[in-house]
Amino acid sequence: MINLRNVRKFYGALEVIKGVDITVEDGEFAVFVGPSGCGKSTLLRMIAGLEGIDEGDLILNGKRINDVPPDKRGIAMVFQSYALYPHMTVAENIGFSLSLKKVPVAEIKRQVGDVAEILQLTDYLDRRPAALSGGQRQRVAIGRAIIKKPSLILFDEPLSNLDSALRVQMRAELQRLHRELKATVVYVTHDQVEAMTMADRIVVLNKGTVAQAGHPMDLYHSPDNEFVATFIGSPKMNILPVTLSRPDAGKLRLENADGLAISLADGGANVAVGEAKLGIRPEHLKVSLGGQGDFSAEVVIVERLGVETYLAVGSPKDPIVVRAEGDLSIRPGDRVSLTVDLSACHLFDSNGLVIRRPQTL
Amino acid sequence: MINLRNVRKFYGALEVIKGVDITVEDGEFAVFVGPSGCGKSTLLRMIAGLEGIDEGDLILNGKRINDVPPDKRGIAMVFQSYALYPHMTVAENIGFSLSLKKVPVAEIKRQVGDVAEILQLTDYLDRRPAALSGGQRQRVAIGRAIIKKPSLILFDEPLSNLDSALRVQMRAELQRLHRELKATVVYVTHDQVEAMTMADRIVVLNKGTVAQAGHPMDLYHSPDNEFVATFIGSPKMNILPVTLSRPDAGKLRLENADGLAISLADGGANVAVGEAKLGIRPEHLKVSLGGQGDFSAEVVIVERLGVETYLAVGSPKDPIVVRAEGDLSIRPGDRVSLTVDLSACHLFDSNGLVIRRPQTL
Amino acid sequence: MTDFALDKPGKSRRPDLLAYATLSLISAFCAVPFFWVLLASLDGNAQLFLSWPREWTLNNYVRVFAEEDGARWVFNSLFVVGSATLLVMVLAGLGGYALSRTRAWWKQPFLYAILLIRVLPPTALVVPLYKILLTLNNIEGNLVRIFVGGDTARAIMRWIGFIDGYLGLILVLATMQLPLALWIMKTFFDGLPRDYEEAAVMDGATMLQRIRRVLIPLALPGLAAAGLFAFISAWGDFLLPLILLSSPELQTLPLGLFRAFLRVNTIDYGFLAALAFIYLMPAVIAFGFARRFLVQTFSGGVKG
Amino acid sequence: ETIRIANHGQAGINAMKSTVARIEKKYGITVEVVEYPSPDKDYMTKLLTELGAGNAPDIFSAPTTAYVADMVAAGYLAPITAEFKAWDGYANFYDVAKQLAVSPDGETYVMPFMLGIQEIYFRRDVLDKAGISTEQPKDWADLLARAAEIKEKTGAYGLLFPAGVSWGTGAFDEGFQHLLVGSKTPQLATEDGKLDLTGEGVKDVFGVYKELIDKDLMPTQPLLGPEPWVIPKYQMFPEGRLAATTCGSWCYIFDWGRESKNPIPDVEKAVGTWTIPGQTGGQYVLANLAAPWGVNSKAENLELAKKVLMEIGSVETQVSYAAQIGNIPASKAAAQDPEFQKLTELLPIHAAAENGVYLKQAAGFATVAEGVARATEALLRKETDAAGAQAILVDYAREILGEEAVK
Amino acid sequence: MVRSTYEKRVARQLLLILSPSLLLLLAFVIYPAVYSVYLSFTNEALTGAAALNPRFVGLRNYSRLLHDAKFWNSLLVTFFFVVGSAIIGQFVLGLISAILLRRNLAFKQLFSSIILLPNAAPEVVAGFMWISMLAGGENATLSRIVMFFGMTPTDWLQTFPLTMIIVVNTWRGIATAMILLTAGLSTIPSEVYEAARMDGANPSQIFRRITLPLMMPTILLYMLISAVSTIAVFGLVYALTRGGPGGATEVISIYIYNQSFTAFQLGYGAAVAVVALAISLVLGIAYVRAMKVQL
Ligand SMILES: Nc1ncnc2c1ncn2[C@@H]1O[C@H](COP(=O)(O)OP(=O)(O)OP(=O)(O)O)[C@@H](O)[C@H]1O
Ligand SMILES: Nc1ncnc2c1ncn2[C@@H]1O[C@H](COP(=O)(O)OP(=O)(O)OP(=O)(O)O)[C@@H](O)[C@H]1O
Ligand SMILES: [Mg+2]
Ligand SMILES: [Mg+2]
Repeated sequence: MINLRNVRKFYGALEVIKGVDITVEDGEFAVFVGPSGCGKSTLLRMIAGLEGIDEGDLILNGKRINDVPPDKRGIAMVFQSYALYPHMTVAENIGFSLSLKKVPVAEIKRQVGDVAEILQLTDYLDRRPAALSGGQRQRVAIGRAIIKKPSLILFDEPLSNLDSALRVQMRAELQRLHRELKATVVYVTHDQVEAMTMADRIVVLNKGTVAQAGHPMDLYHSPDNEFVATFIGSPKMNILPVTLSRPDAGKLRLENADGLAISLADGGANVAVGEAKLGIRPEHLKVSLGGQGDFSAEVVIVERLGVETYLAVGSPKDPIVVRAEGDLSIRPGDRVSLTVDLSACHLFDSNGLVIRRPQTL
Repeated sequence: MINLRNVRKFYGALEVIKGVDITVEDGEFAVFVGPSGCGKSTLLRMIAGLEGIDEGDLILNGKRINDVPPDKRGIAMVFQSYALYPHMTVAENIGFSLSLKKVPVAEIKRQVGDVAEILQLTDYLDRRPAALSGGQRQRVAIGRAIIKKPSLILFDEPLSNLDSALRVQMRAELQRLHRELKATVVYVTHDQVEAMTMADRIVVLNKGTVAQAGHPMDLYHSPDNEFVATFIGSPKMNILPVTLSRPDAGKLRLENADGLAISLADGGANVAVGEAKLGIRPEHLKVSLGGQGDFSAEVVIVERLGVETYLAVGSPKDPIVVRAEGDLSIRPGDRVSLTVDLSACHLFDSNGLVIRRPQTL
Repeated sequence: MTDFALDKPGKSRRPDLLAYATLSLISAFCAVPFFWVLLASLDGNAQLFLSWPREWTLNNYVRVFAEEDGARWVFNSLFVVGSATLLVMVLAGLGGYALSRTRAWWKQPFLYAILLIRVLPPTALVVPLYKILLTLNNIEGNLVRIFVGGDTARAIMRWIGFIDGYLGLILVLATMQLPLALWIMKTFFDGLPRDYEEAAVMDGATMLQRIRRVLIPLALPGLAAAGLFAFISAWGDFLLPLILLSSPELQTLPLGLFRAFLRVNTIDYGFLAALAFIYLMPAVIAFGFARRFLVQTFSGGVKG
Repeated sequence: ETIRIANHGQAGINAMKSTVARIEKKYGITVEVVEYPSPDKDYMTKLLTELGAGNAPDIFSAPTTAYVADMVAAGYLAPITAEFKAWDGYANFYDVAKQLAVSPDGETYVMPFMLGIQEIYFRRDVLDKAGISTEQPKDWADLLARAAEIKEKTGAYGLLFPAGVSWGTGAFDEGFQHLLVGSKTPQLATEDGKLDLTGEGVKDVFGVYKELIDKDLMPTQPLLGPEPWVIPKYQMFPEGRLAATTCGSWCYIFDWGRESKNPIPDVEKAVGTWTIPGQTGGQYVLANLAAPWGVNSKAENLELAKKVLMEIGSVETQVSYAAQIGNIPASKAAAQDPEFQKLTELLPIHAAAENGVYLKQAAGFATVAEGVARATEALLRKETDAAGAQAILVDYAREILGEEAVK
Repeated sequence: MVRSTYEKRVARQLLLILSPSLLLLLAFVIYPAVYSVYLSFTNEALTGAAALNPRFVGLRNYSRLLHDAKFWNSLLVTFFFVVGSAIIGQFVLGLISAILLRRNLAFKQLFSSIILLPNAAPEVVAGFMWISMLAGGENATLSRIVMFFGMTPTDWLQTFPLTMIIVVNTWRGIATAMILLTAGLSTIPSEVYEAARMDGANPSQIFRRITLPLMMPTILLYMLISAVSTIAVFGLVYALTRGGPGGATEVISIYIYNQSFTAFQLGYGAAVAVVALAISLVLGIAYVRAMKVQL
């Protein structure tokens, strides 16, 4: 188990990690996501020991390891660029850490063999990294990590150099490995699809703080704030500025400039009236060409993918995105009616904090 | 209108473009897709005039332009890396081609202003490229292209350097521009989502030849061959090796090792029996936990994205991918039944050429 | 100016002709001076001036080795310059790495310093340099003499002495090449991702292990380039060996050349040219070997 | 015990071989010969650096007398007056040699075992053929007239005096001072050890150069190149394109004689010699110390080093040097040496050394030599006249030696 | 700024591995240089009375320097030498070679090998070769070439001494210039050239408006490095002309040598070296500042 307690990091005067608390349980696959520059790599490198921790505690299995040198922490790391040693064969790359410890050659060979078996690299042991495909290289990088039998493996955007097809395949492979090795994994990415599909626990970071942490589906279904709501889910959640009013006691009214007007039962919660934001995921808007809906808008862009169709409706500069199943033959310029699936909406206050989900209001 | 007639290109003895015929109509948005190394860039650069044409004709608006130098072809090009001149401001970058023609400074300024207006770059005209974001840089690159009022604009993977969020946004922007400028566009990418969402016409290239050309939905629904079938659509189409037999006249039987067994009416077409391949897109497999189906398989991976769930079933090494709507709570190890949507399947012979779609058999 | 490595449609060959003509001129400029050495060294009756040998002979070369201590000079030169080069590569490899990775305050001043040190003409340093070397040599000599006596001590000092010993010359030659080599290596390491080192750190490698097992193999092109420049420059140096060496056993090629200068009253150009040619070869060969590393190394950009 | 000897130039090393063996045997010591680079400048660079640092060999030579006084002033040389005078070879030395070895302070610091004696060598055959007198010229004017006549009648250059910077100390040693001793102000060193370079004689000597150069009697182009002696002496003179030149006693042997690469057939007949006439008459045979040897004042075993030096002064060594280099032994006794008698070309010159004159030495002569080289270089380049050349010399000496050292 | 123990250890280790280089430079370059500064305040000489009893003479060497026309001459000669060979000669020929050799020409390897050759020639050998090229009037190789084209030969080292050493040093340095500039050129993506061609730029416009400005950082740094190394060139000039004729090629390093080893005036020679170093330092720093050269 790894604990970060109120961890901070400064670059000069710039605070890049601003008091972060994170816990990752044994065997968990934890993913740190967040936009570029939010401090994911920094956090990971602090855990690895490659960056010093300026404040707070880093606790691995109950022991504070702030000042333990990287190689003594029992942590392995897989780099974004893989950082395979180009002058060593696959076997040498994997066995490098053992050879540093002067483990006998035969023993290294055996262990490398075992690891290669797991990673299906047995046929490539004598090759140099330059002669491997992207996916194979990554497996070597992982092999180099797991041969140390670490209690924790860190990954820093390990898939971002791969093309999308390979990325999908490697995602599956990583999950398989995680299951087989039963190792704790901390995985950094800025790709939310990766996060969603792989994580037992997602930690969403924003500007050096934790925006929300939890199970992927919790984040998807119950984001704590607008940041997480828009960050998780693709295409991202539409955020509509709305005005909240309470025309009658026990009733809440939700309106916007485009003619959207929804009444809700006010379940007694003390919701402040005034400016607010309504979050609706593209998949929670039903579209119809002629029929009735909560509001209507003009289609500006149609993206037909065959299996589904994305529509951008409303103003061209800041459109609302709608996702529809199947291959619709709507064209730009058409006017469509949209129905909001109220049960799946989110309401945020002007600071972006969730108010409570409308269906429970 | 641009025509390529039996165009060939050799690098030394290596033939990289093997007799390609392509037509792009005026005002069309044509996308060349294909895997890496298939010759997309080469083709584009031949059109631009940056590479010589070894054989065949290149015809622009009825005129053979094989030997016209690049700047005289009236074609503009946007490069993958944008290739902005780092030592010039945005205004200088955009106006460079005019300044080479000794257009008066005031006139350059006016035209650059107009272009910047269209591209929303007016505020950045005095910056150097290094001080721009990825999206802005791209707009500058486009500005540099359109100021020449070209009859044809070429794009070589213009989005591949951007992160995925920006990519989505720029896609929309490019389409908007295309509509506004009414220019003919040839756009190269290896990303099929880009191709699908932007193209009026897709040209799928494979190893220096045209695998298929047509409207995106045609390619999606009626691929000519296995290559196009698997290349278009994401996640890609599952290809199952099957054995075709004709147990009774007028009947075709389709079987595989996993217990799949489907009978089809043989619509009189002369389908050869024996080995064949059945192509089923992930979205055309219906999954159920207990119920009956065409065949059943064990789930190896579950990817839950909230709005949809991907399952990998069957052998871990070469699984069949299934796409299911919504958030299923199936776990790895579960056994599921799968039903094939026959009407959306494709049958390929052992050379990968489409046999005819099963529903029409 | 001409065109840029682009395949041009409409294949005009004229710019190519111009390019060949220009390159041929430059090459001729570069190559012509070498003809004299080559021809004169094979000429039984060589003069200072270029002439087609009337009698071709290898005799000049034979004499370098038979009549003179040519083999010894070659060995000494190779040994001294080779060791200095090796030392430069080691030190510059380590130092360049430190310079590239450090964030300490002394980084910039140090870089300026090693750049400007190169302004100092060696002639201005020779006398003080000689004095400090002599001091070191005397201290060392006394130490050695405590343990071993007379002739043994002298034999030892021939190897490790600072004056009239291999060590001193090696160290000084190496030092003179260090600034440029440090610069090259620093630039090279700047272009080498830190990921490799960090991966090695995670693998438990100490700083030395990291350098020896990961960085040096990765830095080989840079080291080759730095070593090449050091070798060629040290190889061509004659002032330092001239001042520092006396014993005949230690003489190097340039000194042999100086010695051959006035054999009797006349200058024996054939002999001189043969010696010059022998002197020339190792540097040329070194260039041949390391050439491909050069551009690779400097392509990281000459900037830091 | 070991004595270290600095030597340079293959000929010099060969000449010392038997001496070294003899010394080793006689004193039961090891003599280590350290070979220094040949060009004089490089030799001095190294030797002086070592002397300055106190690390030089025990015994070494100065490439020319001009360096000696300065080395004495710097305290590099050990005085050998007593040992030299007590040595049994002393008595046989020519007076001029003994006097040349005496430094301004009255002590002797170097072993004056070889003399360099220069004369004008001329192509008798060429002159005879052209009907030009081969008589000894009476004075400078006669000499110059003869040169002009040669030029006029044969088209060959009439006379060469070494000049220019690239000839090194030769411009002074092999030309300038030979004329100077016959001029109106025949000495440079004053009584108080200062240098007097402003004398009329100095200007007049430059005047001779000036005239030779201006009238194109002397080849100037080769002198401005590297190794300036090569073309005039080894090519033009044998070919007859240069009819007269100063040269040392070695010329009959090495430059054009039996040891030469480009010999003149029957050289002793074809080439005659004149002594250098005085400005207004007289004949001057200026003797010079050729590469005199001295003892390092910091030598570990001074006594031994001095003994070794005396060995170098022996007749045997002198003759060996004469045979190898063509200089003249300073000992009269050499005339009786059978080996020396074989060197027939040198015998008359050796005899003539009896009448040798010399230039009194003073500190700063090395500077004067360089100054003369620079001044004659300017003349070669036709940039100045005689007075200007003298000014160059005076300025250079002042600049280097300081106002106080130059009168 | 807080720093972890690990980071501190790394910083210490880095200093440690730099220290051997530092030590050597201190002992064999910096210390002699400082000692030279000390010498410049004395009348230390290699021979003569001053060698026996060197005296402290204060600023006398420096005041003498001010009135020493030869010193100013040598500064001027050095300036022309550096500008002529490093800034113009090597640079122009190096740039032309670098640009031409980027093209796919036959014999590319051969050309580049030949151009690299002079750099491999030791100074002494280079000296011999060029003496044979230049000295000896009509016999010189260059004279013969010139005569072949019907022009009148001359004694090159006498008639154009400074030009000739500039030519020779140019010859020697083309290789370095070519290597550095090739490297600089290779950092310019070919797409930029292609974009310029699409924009209609002709080759000379591409060179002036794209290549040259983009190469500027490389060029500026190259010029700094090559100027600095050219100031210290000694052996080549020494072998060719020893500073002559009449001081026409007496560059600063030769002048220092002549003062120290021909006139044997160590103190004065040191003063010259100190002033030369100071001038280079000031010019160097001014250049770095003005041109914003990235070290
Ligand atoms: N060495 C450094 N000095 C100063 N600031 C730094 C340094 N390294 C990182 N930063 C800053 O710290 C912040 C966090 O950087 P970090 O690399 O952790 O981001 P990230 O989340 O990994 O981003 P990405 O997804 O782009 O990799 C950034 O704003 C970055 O600019
Ligand atoms: N200059 C060249 N010399 C030899 N072969 C080349 C050259 N340029 C390209 N090729 C080869 O031509 C083929 C087509 O290259 P091209 O760049 O057109 O591919 P692409 O489809 O653009 O690939 P990518 O998606 O990776 O950009 C490749 O196999 C490539 O290796
Ligand atoms: Mg990161
Ligand atoms: Mg491409």
